Amino acid sequence: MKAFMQSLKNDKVGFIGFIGILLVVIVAILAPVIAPHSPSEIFNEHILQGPNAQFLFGTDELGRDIFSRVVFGAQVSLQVSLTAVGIGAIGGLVLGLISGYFQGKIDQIIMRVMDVFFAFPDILLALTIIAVLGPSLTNTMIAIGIVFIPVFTRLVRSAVMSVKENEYLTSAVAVGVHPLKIIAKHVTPNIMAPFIVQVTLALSGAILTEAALSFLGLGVQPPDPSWGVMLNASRAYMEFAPWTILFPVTAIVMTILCFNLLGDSLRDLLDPKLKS
Amino acid sequence: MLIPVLFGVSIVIFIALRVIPGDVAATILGTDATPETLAQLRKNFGLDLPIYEQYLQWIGGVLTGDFGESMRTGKEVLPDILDRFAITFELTILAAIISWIIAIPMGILAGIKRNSKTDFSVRVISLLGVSVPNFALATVLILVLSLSFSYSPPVGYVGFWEDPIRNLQILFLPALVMGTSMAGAVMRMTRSSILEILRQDFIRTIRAKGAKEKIVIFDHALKNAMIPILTIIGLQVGVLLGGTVIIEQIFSLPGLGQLVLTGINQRDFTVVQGAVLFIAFVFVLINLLVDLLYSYLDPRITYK
Amino acid sequence: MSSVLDIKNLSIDFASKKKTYNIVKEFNLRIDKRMKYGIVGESGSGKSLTSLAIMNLLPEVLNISEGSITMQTKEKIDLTKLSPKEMRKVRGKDIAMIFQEPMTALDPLYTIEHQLVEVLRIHTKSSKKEMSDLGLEMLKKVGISRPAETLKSYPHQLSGGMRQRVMIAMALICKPKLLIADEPTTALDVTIQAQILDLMNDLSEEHDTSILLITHDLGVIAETCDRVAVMYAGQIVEETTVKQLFTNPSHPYTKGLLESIKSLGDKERDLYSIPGNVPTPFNYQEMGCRFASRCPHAMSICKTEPAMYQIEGDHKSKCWLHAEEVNLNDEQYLRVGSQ
Amino acid sequence: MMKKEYLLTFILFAVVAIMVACSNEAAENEGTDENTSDGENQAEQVLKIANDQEPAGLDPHKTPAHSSVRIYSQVYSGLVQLDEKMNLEGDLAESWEQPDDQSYVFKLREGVTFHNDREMTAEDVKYSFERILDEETASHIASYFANVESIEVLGDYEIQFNLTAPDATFLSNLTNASAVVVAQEVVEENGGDLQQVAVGTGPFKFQEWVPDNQVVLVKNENYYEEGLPKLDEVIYFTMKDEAARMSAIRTGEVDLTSLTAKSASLLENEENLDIKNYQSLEYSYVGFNVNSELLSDVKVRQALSLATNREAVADIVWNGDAVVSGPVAPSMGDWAIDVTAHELYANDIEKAKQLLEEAGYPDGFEITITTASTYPDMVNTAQVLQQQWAEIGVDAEISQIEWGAYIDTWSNTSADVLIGRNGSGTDPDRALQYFFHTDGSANVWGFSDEEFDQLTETGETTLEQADRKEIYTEAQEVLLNLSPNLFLVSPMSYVAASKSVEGFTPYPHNGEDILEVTKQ
Repeated sequence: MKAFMQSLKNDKVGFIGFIGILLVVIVAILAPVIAPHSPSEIFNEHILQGPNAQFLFGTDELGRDIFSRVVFGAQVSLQVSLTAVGIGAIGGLVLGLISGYFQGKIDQIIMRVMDVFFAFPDILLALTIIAVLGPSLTNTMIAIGIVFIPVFTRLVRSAVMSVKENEYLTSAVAVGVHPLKIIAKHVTPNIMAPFIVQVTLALSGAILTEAALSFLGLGVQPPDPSWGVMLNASRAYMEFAPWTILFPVTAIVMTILCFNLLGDSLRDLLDPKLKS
Repeated sequence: MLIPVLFGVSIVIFIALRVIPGDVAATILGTDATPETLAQLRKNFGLDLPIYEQYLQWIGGVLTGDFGESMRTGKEVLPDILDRFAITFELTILAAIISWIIAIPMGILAGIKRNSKTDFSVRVISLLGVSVPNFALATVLILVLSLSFSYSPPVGYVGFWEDPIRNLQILFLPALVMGTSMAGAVMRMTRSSILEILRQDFIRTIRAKGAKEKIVIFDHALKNAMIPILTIIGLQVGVLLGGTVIIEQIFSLPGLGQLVLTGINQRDFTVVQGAVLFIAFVFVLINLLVDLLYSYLDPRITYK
Repeated sequence: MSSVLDIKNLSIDFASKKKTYNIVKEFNLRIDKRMKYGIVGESGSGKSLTSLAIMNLLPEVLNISEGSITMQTKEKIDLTKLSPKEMRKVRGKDIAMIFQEPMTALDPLYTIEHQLVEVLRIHTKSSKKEMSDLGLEMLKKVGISRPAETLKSYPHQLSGGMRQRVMIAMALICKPKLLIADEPTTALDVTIQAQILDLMNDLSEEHDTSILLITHDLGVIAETCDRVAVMYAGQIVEETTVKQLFTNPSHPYTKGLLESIKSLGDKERDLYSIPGNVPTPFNYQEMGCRFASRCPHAMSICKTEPAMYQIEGDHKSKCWLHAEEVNLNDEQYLRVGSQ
Repeated sequence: MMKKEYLLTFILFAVVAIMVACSNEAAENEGTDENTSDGENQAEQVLKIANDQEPAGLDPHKTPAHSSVRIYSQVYSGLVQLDEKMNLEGDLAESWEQPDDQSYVFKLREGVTFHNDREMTAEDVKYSFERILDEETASHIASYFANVESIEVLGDYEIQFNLTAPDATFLSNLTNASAVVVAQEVVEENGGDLQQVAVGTGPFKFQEWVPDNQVVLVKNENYYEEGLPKLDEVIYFTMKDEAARMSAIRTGEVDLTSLTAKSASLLENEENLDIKNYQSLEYSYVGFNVNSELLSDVKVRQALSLATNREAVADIVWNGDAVVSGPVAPSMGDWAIDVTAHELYANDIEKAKQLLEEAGYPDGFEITITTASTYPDMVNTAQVLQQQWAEIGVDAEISQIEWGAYIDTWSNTSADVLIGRNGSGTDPDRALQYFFHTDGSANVWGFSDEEFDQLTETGETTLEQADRKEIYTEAQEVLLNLSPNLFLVSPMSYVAASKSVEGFTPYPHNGEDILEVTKQ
């Protein structure tokens, strides 16, 4: 781990990404301390004001403090992406492990179901799931999570299958070690590298998906501020109030950029094929 | 592969639509609804039948090429889907081409100059495209172009074969927005594939032959890297096909995405079912095509 | 006799951000026309790097810091001073190379014909037909039984031996003055190894091509070469004719190597291997004689680097034992070696 | 190897073939590109309108959606219509009389032809209204004419409607854009459905509808009014995104488009644009499920009304361009009462708290406000109310749902508090009886009040205008006091028109009157 951090430090780009993410996490955790106002407090007299001393980033169409909303938005956006990716990754891990390890009929069934979900376009799938479950923050996270499951399942399954080819596993099975033990001990650590990379990339994907859902009116419920919701609302006002789009878009771009840079570097670091 | 997946998709979407609250009769009538007219309308659409019967009727029609009529507009579903698919498909292909034009050279450059300043800047620039949500980028583009250059894309879609220039004018901006958002992933894949390929022994062999770097990179490294790149392109074309919803709406393009979105909002079951099934069909087909392309590019793979 | 290749005082450095490490040092070598020259050494000794340096194909982090590589083409040229464009004209045409791993040395996506003819396309202006015919002829020469068919096939359809034959055909198709073969037989079955070596020998004689053979296998040297250089930790430690090397090995490292092969053939004895490990380039600097830590004859003077000493004729050894000015009874030369 | 290449070629070929086939189909629907591509040519009388919604179908008897009405109302005509001052005037009917309280006789214009050149006669009127009343049609306006007992053709140009009871709303219901005359043979040719075709007697002929793209109407040369319409062609483009509509109107790609108040204020300084506005017939409201335990208490509803600052809603949500409204929108003129003076509109927090205490909720309560994500104004209204109500201790959570689910929630009253917008029609009967009578079709709230029921029943059958006004004034008072809904504000509607458009004036009941419009 220490060595890993060291090599991450050596990779400047990855390190920038890591620091960026760390910053967003800190802002999210300390949101109540950092934000001067409640993110949903409406100041009737201050609608669409430009950045000033009282409202650092200006106010939005309902007279709410954009700075506070961006700060709390970090909380909401991170919560959405972490939970969604958590659902997708854990779901995919379990299904992929089962599918890849046991193969046969159960693999057939799982993979066919995954194919069905894979064949649905992402946004439409999320849209349908939210429509079925009813819109709420939790359901948005679940929907995005479900969208991610097939990707993770495929990834884990193929990794498990390639690990399973190894002779030491064959011998472990022959000796009579319990399959679960084998999975925990041998398979899981071996698939961690591609898995972690996929997770970082999915995290940024989740933020974007939430933004897209916000555009369709199915994102986070008002008055909660997610960056996607803010961005979508600002579209109507960006001409005379450019600050309404500037700050949330900067937040979203920087975060996604950092996730991607980190993901890329992790890929370079963890992929044995790219090691120099 | 094709049949069971499509069958699964048809069942999932059929059931999902009926689980979602609301139906087409209520959305059509709105505040003008009376219980009698609602009941009558549902009867007219066959929504009073048991679910399995509705499904059998629908899927039976689909199997004979009859996707039914839109419950809302009375338009035949299949011809509408095909018309719109032509647009969405063209948009997707243009977006893909734009992203390749951006991403592949950048990916190669970043791969060759790994860990240099060029590498860093190329990575950051191409990732910027992915980082901005499509709809924000699209709106900003529209606004800036109309304010600063008094330009807006021509209104009223025209097919490519009717007026290619006007058609491309209409599609360029949306394709650009989608292309930039896709470029990051393609760039990333190109870069890492090139990195991997350049490490291979045969690249040294080719250099030892006295080949120019141009031959090394384009004839050999890129061709080999194309295989993983193709995977991601295949996936992305599939994703794009369904991901045009937002772009189509912003740029007023009469594509499949809008059809599905309006269909879902209006609970136009026949339209949504037909369109989703069709999109899934195309998605599977594209994956098949990508598999075929693999075997064409890579003599080691034989496709059965 | 005129030399084909003359390497003088070659040094290869590895430059990291903080520090520069020397990897190959004071490398001298001369290959005459039709000579078959061998370089032998363990992996990590720098022998492959040297061959890459000749081709100017060193990885980016490595660079030639000193010395010259003179090649006799129409005129004498120093390869280290060539522009990339000029160097490309030499590669494949004047110097060709065969690599160790025939399984991965060919681009999997192109037919054998394409890859065979590619060299010709780069260096000549022949017509397609001529090139194709020449390719077919070369395949026949390297003993491929169904050359026409092989021409149209892809690398994965061929066996390792076949691929190495293709590599040889590819290397010799432009009739180069020098063929560098880097472990050409290591990855092959023993039965095929001999065939490939014979083939190389025969063809190089036919084409008047000199050979620089790089291997870790003294047996291969014995079978193929006229002269040999033994490399250890980035330096040549002994250089002589093959005959001399086997009859009169001088450097303790060479002796150790020979010992280890002998023990392979003799089941009665324990397998002999040189104790200790090959040092890494990171601590070359502080060492005198780089073999000292593993040398049974190590002395305190070995903390100072020995020069290349002439033993007799053109038999050279880089060991204090062969230094004329050394009085072995002198106290400073007391044995402090590991054994 | 060869086989593989063949297969690949085949698939590529198939894909191309599909694309060509698709585009050919699109090409068949040609005929518009000529005109659309030279929009610069001002001499051409072509009006381009950008719409925010795609028409939902063109059958006037089956489609109440505004996006459809604005189009088919140019193609079809009814018996009577409203002039700019909202007075009745003849359309297909030249004149009408009432032989008795329960019957109407209309004299039709002679020589009016359908767009298929067949003359329109009384038989067509009879057919059309019978089609509306036919259960199978499931027409949304069937309920307006539920009291039509019989329709008699008295001659080619004379027709009589017999009602079951006197109905003061009958004539005004006839002005509904859906109460129009269709041609029987066209209905029959199209399997009973007019969603994809439109053959009427109106000023414009339907030419083509390219889904999610455009609807093209062309001049009806045989329109019964000489010299009208002045335009040769009208093209409706579907442009759902406001940013795209703004851009298109700015750059002159379209001539006319509706906008939100905020966007309109941005365009006010544009040299080549005219911004027109009119008070809409709509009002926004908060609907209560009066059967829920909490909201069945009138004091709770009144408290919420008092806690609501309607002016703030108008300011924040509508950029100040909205007027406080009751159940009858102010743009209905005399019918609407002045609500601003009403005690429940006073935004009196203290009194609201007091009412809550009396109702047994001294510390307030928790509630969910449901709103439609499709309309930003509804979402914003919900957020403003959430904050306003918090002042009396009401802890509201917002649930925004998409349109299909919203309609479902509305019709099943599955939300306790629902934000919405109503179009109150052109007659107070619709605005009051239909929405709040115990048996009113749109009374989804479970509201029932005997006094109100009686008032609206009497209002419907009272023919004397002054009496009606009195009755409806009282009914509105009752409704406000009982607050089954909180009526909020009625917004202004905005239209941006290019300066080259002449003779265009929007009215509350007709936002797109283009009959006399010309292009310069």
